[in-house]
Amino acid sequence: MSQSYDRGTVEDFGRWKEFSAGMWAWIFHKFTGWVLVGYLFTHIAVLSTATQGATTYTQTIRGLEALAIVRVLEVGLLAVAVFHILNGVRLLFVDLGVGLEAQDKSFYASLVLSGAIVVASVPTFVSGAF
Amino acid sequence: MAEHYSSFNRGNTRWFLQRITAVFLIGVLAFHFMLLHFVNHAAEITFLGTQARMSQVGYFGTMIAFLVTATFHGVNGVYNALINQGLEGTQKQAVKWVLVVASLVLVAQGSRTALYMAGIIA
Amino acid sequence: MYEHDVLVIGGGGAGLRAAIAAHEEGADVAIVTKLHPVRSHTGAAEGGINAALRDGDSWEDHAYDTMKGSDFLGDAPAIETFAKTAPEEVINLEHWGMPFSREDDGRVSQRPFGGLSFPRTTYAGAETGHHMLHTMYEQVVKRGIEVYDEWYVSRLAVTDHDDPEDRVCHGCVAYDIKSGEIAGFKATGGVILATGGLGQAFDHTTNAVANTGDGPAMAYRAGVPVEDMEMIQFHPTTLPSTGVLISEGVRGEGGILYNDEGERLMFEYGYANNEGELASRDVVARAELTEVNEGRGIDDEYVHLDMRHLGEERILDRLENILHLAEDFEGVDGLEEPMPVKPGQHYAMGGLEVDENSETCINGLYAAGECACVSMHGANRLGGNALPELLVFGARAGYHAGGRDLGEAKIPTGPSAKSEDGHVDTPVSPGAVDAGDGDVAADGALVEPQEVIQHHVEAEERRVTELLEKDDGVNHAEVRADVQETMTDNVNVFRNEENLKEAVEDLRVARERYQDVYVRDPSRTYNTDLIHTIETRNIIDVAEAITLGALAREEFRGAHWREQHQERKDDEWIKHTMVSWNDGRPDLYYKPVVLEGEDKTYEPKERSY
Amino acid sequence: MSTGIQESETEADTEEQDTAAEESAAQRQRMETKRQRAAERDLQEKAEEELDDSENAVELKVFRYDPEVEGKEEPRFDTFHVPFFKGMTVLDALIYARDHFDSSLTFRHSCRQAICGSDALFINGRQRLGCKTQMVDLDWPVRIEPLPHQDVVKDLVVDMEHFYDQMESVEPYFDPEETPKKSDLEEQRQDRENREKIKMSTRCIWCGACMSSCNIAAGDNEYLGPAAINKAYRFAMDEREGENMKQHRLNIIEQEHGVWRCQTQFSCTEVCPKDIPLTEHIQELKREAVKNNLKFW
Ligand SMILES: Cc1cc2nc3c(=O)[nH]c(=O)nc-3n(C[C@H](O)[C@H](O)[C@H](O)COP(=O)(O)OP(=O)(O)OC[C@H]3O[C@@H](n4cnc5c(N)ncnc54)[C@H](O)[C@@H]3O)c2cc1C
Ligand code: HEM
Ligand code: SF4
Ligand code: F3S
Ligand code: FES
Repeated sequence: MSQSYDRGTVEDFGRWKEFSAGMWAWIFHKFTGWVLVGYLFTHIAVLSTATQGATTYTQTIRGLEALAIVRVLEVGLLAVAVFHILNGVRLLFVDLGVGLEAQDKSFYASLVLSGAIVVASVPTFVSGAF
Repeated sequence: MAEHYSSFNRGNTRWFLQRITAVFLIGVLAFHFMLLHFVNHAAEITFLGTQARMSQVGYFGTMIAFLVTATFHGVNGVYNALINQGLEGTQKQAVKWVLVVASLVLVAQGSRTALYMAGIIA
Repeated sequence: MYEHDVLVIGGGGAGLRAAIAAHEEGADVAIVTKLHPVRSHTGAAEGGINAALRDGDSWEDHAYDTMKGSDFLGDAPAIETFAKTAPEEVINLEHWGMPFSREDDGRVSQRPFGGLSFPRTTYAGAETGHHMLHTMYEQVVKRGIEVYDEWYVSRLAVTDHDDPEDRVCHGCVAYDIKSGEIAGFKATGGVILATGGLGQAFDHTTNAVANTGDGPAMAYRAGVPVEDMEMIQFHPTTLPSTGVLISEGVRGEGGILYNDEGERLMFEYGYANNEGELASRDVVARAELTEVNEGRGIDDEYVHLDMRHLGEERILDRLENILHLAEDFEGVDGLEEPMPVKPGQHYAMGGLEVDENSETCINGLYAAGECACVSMHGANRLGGNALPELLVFGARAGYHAGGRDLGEAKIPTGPSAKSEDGHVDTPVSPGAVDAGDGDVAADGALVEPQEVIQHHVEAEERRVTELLEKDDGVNHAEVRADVQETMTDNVNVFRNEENLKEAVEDLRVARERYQDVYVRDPSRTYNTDLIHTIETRNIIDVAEAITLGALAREEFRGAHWREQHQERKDDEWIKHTMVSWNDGRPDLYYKPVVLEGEDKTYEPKERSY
Repeated sequence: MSTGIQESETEADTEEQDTAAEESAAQRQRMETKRQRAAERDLQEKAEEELDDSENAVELKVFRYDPEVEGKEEPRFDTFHVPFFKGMTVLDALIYARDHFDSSLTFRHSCRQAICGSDALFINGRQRLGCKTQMVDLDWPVRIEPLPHQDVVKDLVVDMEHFYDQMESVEPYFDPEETPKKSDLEEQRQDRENREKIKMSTRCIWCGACMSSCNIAAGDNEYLGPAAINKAYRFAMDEREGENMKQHRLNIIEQEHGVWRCQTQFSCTEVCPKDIPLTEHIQELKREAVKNNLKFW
C-alpha cells in the first residue's frame, strides 16, 4: 500500500524478524527460483560452446570444472535446486488443498531435507577439485 | 476494480501451466542432476559423451522439452514475481516483452546447441 | 451542506433496515454513522430472532408472549404490528442470503427461548446479530446507498417552536471524525435516529463502548420525551470480568445454573418452578443476585452456568462461539468446567417515545431500534425480540419517511398525550446546570430549513472550538467513570429510594464537573478525546432520565424492582413514565398504556414462569 | 519549529475561515499556546510515569503520530506503565493509559468482544485484536503499532478505505437468480452441508488484519486481498445463488489482481482472529476456477 509519509522504523526496520514460516518459504522460493533462471541462462550460454566445435566444448567444461570455485557454486546450485523442488512440491500440495494445517511443518521439513541432501552430495560434487 | 473480465483468462492458464511444468520439472530435473553429477561426473564430461546421449531421440526430445518447460516455468515465475510487486501499465508491458524475447532467444539458442551436440548440424 | 431525502443516523440493524426501506420507496437515502456500519453493536447479538413461522405457532401467540413478557407495560398496537410483521421480515433476511442455521429439510431452524410459548427463535449459530448486520450491510452496498462512516452526529437541526409537537426536524449536524470538518446535513423527507443502546451509563454492561445513548440524549434535548427509561434489562449471564454476554441460547439448549452449594437454584429456591433457567431475564437476574446476597454466590460475586452435559457435539454445533468467548475473555473452557456468570446491564426497554410508524412527536423525526421506545418491550424485553424489532420498526421508519402510507398511528405521542402530571422529590434539582437559556430560542423564529441547519452548525462549531481551546480542566473520563459507578451502585437490579436519591445527587455533581471538562488533544484529526467528551454529556442526560423514572415508579414491574414497593400495582401503574427536557428542566409526566389490540384487549395477568 | 506543523496549521486555518473568519487569528494564537502546553505536559507526565515503574505494571510502547501536533508529526514511541490485573487485555491496557495518562492517545475500539473488528493492531510484531489478546500471553514490554501497510491517520488509527474498497469490489451481496415472494413466507432451502461449507467464511469481521499481514497485498495495491476473496468465496459456494451467479463470481476472483496473486504465504490464515482458513478458501477458488476453465478446452 502506498505510504503517504515515512513510518520510519515501523515499516522497514527489523520486520524480517517477525516473518512467519509461510513468509520465509515464499521468500526462499522466490530467491531460489530466480537463481535457477539465472543459472538456466548461463548454463545454455556455456553449453553453446558446442557450436564452436567439440574441443572448445570439452575444454570449456573441463576448465570450468577444474576450478574449485565452480564446484562450490555447484553445491550452492544444488542446494538451491533441491530446496526449490522440495518446497515446490510442498506448494503443489498446498494448491491441491492437502496438508494445509501442516504448512509450517512441511516448510521446515523441506529446509532440513534440503540440508541433508546437500551435505550428502558434497563428496560427489567436490571430488577431484581439491 | 471488478468491471473488466475476459472469458479467456491468462492468469488462470499461466497459473495452471506453472504447476504442470513444475510437476514435469520435478522428474526431469532430478534425472538431469543424477545423470550429469552422479552417473557421469560433471568434470568428466566430453563432447563425445554428450553427443552419444544427444543422438538418442528420446533423450534429445526430453532435453528440448526440459528446456522449453524450464524456460516457461522460470520466466513466467519471474514475470509473476514482478507483477506481484505491483508493476503496472507500460512498465508491465515492457517487462513482459523483454521476458518473452529473452525466452525465445534462450529456447532458440538452446535448441541450436542441442542440434550441434546431436551432430545434426556441425 | 449535504442534502438527501432521508437521513438515517446510525448504521446498526435498525439504521440499515430503515435505509433499505426508504431506498425501496425510491428516496435518496444516506446513513450517517459514527462507526462503520459493520462495527455496530448489533453484531454482538448472539441468540436469535423471534418470529412465528411454523404451523402450530401464530402471531397472536407471539404477541401475547410479548405482552406478558412486558409485564403489561407494552402498547398493544406496537406489539401486534410487530408480531404480525416479524415473520415476513425474517424471511426477507433469508432472501437476502443470511446464513441461518438449518433443519434437515433445509428450512430455517428455530429454538426455544426464555418467555416464549413456542420454539420460535430463528438463529445463525451463536452469532445471529453478526450475520444479520452483515447481511443487511451487504444489501446496502448492493443498492449503492451512501454511507458517511465515522461521522459523529452531535445535534439535530430542529426548529425552535415552543411546543415540541410544532417543531420540525430538518436534518442534523455531524462531525467528520477523520478530518474534523463540521457539516450540516439536510433531509427533506425525514431524519431517522437509530443510534442503539445506552449501556455506557453503567459500568458492568454487555454493550459496546460506543453505546452512549447519543440518540436519546440529542432528541431528548431537542424536545422528544423519553419513555419508561427506568426499564433497564440486566442480563443474567454475563462474564464477571468484562461484561461479555453468554447468550441465552445456552439456557435455551439446556444449560443449568448452579450456586456455590451446587444446587440448581432456579428450582431449589422456587424462583421459577415451571420454566427454571428459561424464565424471563429479570427473574433469573434477581435470582442470581439473591443467591449472592444470601451468601450462596461463588466468590461472593457470581453463579455457575453449566453446559457440559449437552455434549461436545451439540455445543460445537450450536454454541461454538460461546466456547471462544469464555476462553478468550474469562479463561474458562466451557467443555470442561462451568462458566462463571453474573447479571450485567444489557438492554434499554425505554427510549425515545415513538408511535408504531416510528415517528416521534417532532415532525420529520423518527427513531427505531434500541434508542426508541415504541413500547413493545414494556417493562421487560424477551430474548430474541430486539432483533426483529429492529427489522419491523426500522423498516416502518424507512417506509414512512420514504413516503409510504402506513395508516394512522394508534399510539399517541408528545406532551399532548399526557394523562397525569408526575412528581418526584429530589435532593437537588435535576436538569441542565444552566437551564433556561440555550438550546431553544424564540418561538417559531427559526423555521427556514437552511437557517435552522446553519444555526445549529454554528452552535456546534462554537461548542467544539470551546472544548478544543480550553486549556485546563477536568478529563471527561473521570466524570464518565463517576456516573457509571453511581448508576451501577444505585440504579441496579435492586433499587431503593435512598440509593436512587443518592444517584440524583451524584449526577448533579457530575453535571457540574462536566462544566469544566476540557479536551486535552488539540488536534482536529481523529480526535477521539473530543468525541468521548461529547458522549459523556449524553451519558449524563440519559442516566438522569433513567434515575428519575426509577424514582417515580413506586412498584415492582418487570425489570424494575423497588425495595419498599415489592408488588406490581396494576391499578395505579399501568402507565408510562415520561420525561421531557423542557428547556433544560426535566418534566415528569405519565401517559396511559394502550392495552386494546385489534380484536382483543389484553388483561393484565400475573407473570409467573 | 518544523515545516510540518506550519503546513497543517494553514490547513486548519482555511477550514476555520470558512466558518468564522473573524475569529481565526486570535483562535490560532490560542490553539498554538494550547498545543505547546500540551506538548510540555506530555513530557512532564512521561517523566513522572517513568519514575512510577512499580513491579506490577505492564510496560507499553505505543506508536504515536499526529500530523497536526508538535512533537508528534514525526512518528515516535511513547512508554506507558499500566497497572496489571488478571485477565487484562491489550485493549484494557490502552484504555487505561488513555484515561489516566494521556487522553489524546487514539485508537479504534467498540465492542470489547472481538466482533466489531475495530481494534486490529500490530502487537509485538503480529496482527491481533487488542480486545482478544491477553497481556499474559505476550512478552513484556508490549509494543503496539498501527497495522502495517496501511496509511496511518493518527496514533494507532489507520485508514481503512482501501480495505473497504477491496471488500466491496467483489460484489459482496447475495444476488440469486430468482427470489420467492416474501409475503408468501417461502424460504430458499439450504442443506446443512452447504451451510457448513460457508460457515467459516461468513465469520469475517472486516478487521483487516489479514490484508495487513500479506506481503502480496503490500506490494500490489490492487490485489483483492484475502478478506475480499474470502467474501467472494462465501457467495460463490452458497448454492442458493445458482450456477450462473457462481460463474460470474468466479470471473470476479479470476481477474488479474484476484486469486492468482496469492502466493500461499499463510500469514493471513495465521493472524485471522476469527480462525477463518483463508488460504484454504483461496486455494479452493483457484481450483474451482481451473476446473471451470478446463470445461471449455
Ligand atoms: C451482547 C448482546 C447480545 C444481544 N443478543 C440479542 C439477541 O440474541 N436477540 C435479540 O433480539 N437482541 C439481542 N440483543 C439486543 C440487540 O442486539 C440490540 O438491541 C440491537 O442490536 C440494537 O440495534 P440498533 O440498530 O438499535 O443499534 P446498534 O447496532 O448499536 O447501532 C447503533 C448505530 O448508531 C451509530 N451511532 C450511535 N451514536 C451515533 C452518533 N452520535 N452519530 C452517528 N452515529 C451514531 C453507531 O455507529 C451504530 O452504527 C443483544 C444485545 C447485546 C448487547
Ligand atoms: C524441479 C522442480 C520444480 C518445481 C517443483 C518447481 C515448483 C515451483 C512452483 C510451484 C512455483 C510457483 C510458486 C508460486 O507461484 O507460488 C515455482 C516458481 C518459480 N520457479 Fe520453480 N519449480 C521447479 C523447477 C524450477 C526451475 C528448473 C527453475 C529455473 C529455471 C525454476 C524457476 C522458478 C521461478 C523463477 C519461480 C518464480 C519464483 C517467484 O515467485 O519469484 N523452477 N516453482
Ligand atoms: S478474514 Fe479474518 S483477518 Fe481478515 S478481515 Fe476478516 S476477520 Fe479480519
Ligand atoms: S497472506 Fe497473502 S499470499 Fe495468500 S495465503 Fe494469505 S493472501
Ligand atoms: S473492540 Fe471490537 S473487535 Fe476488539
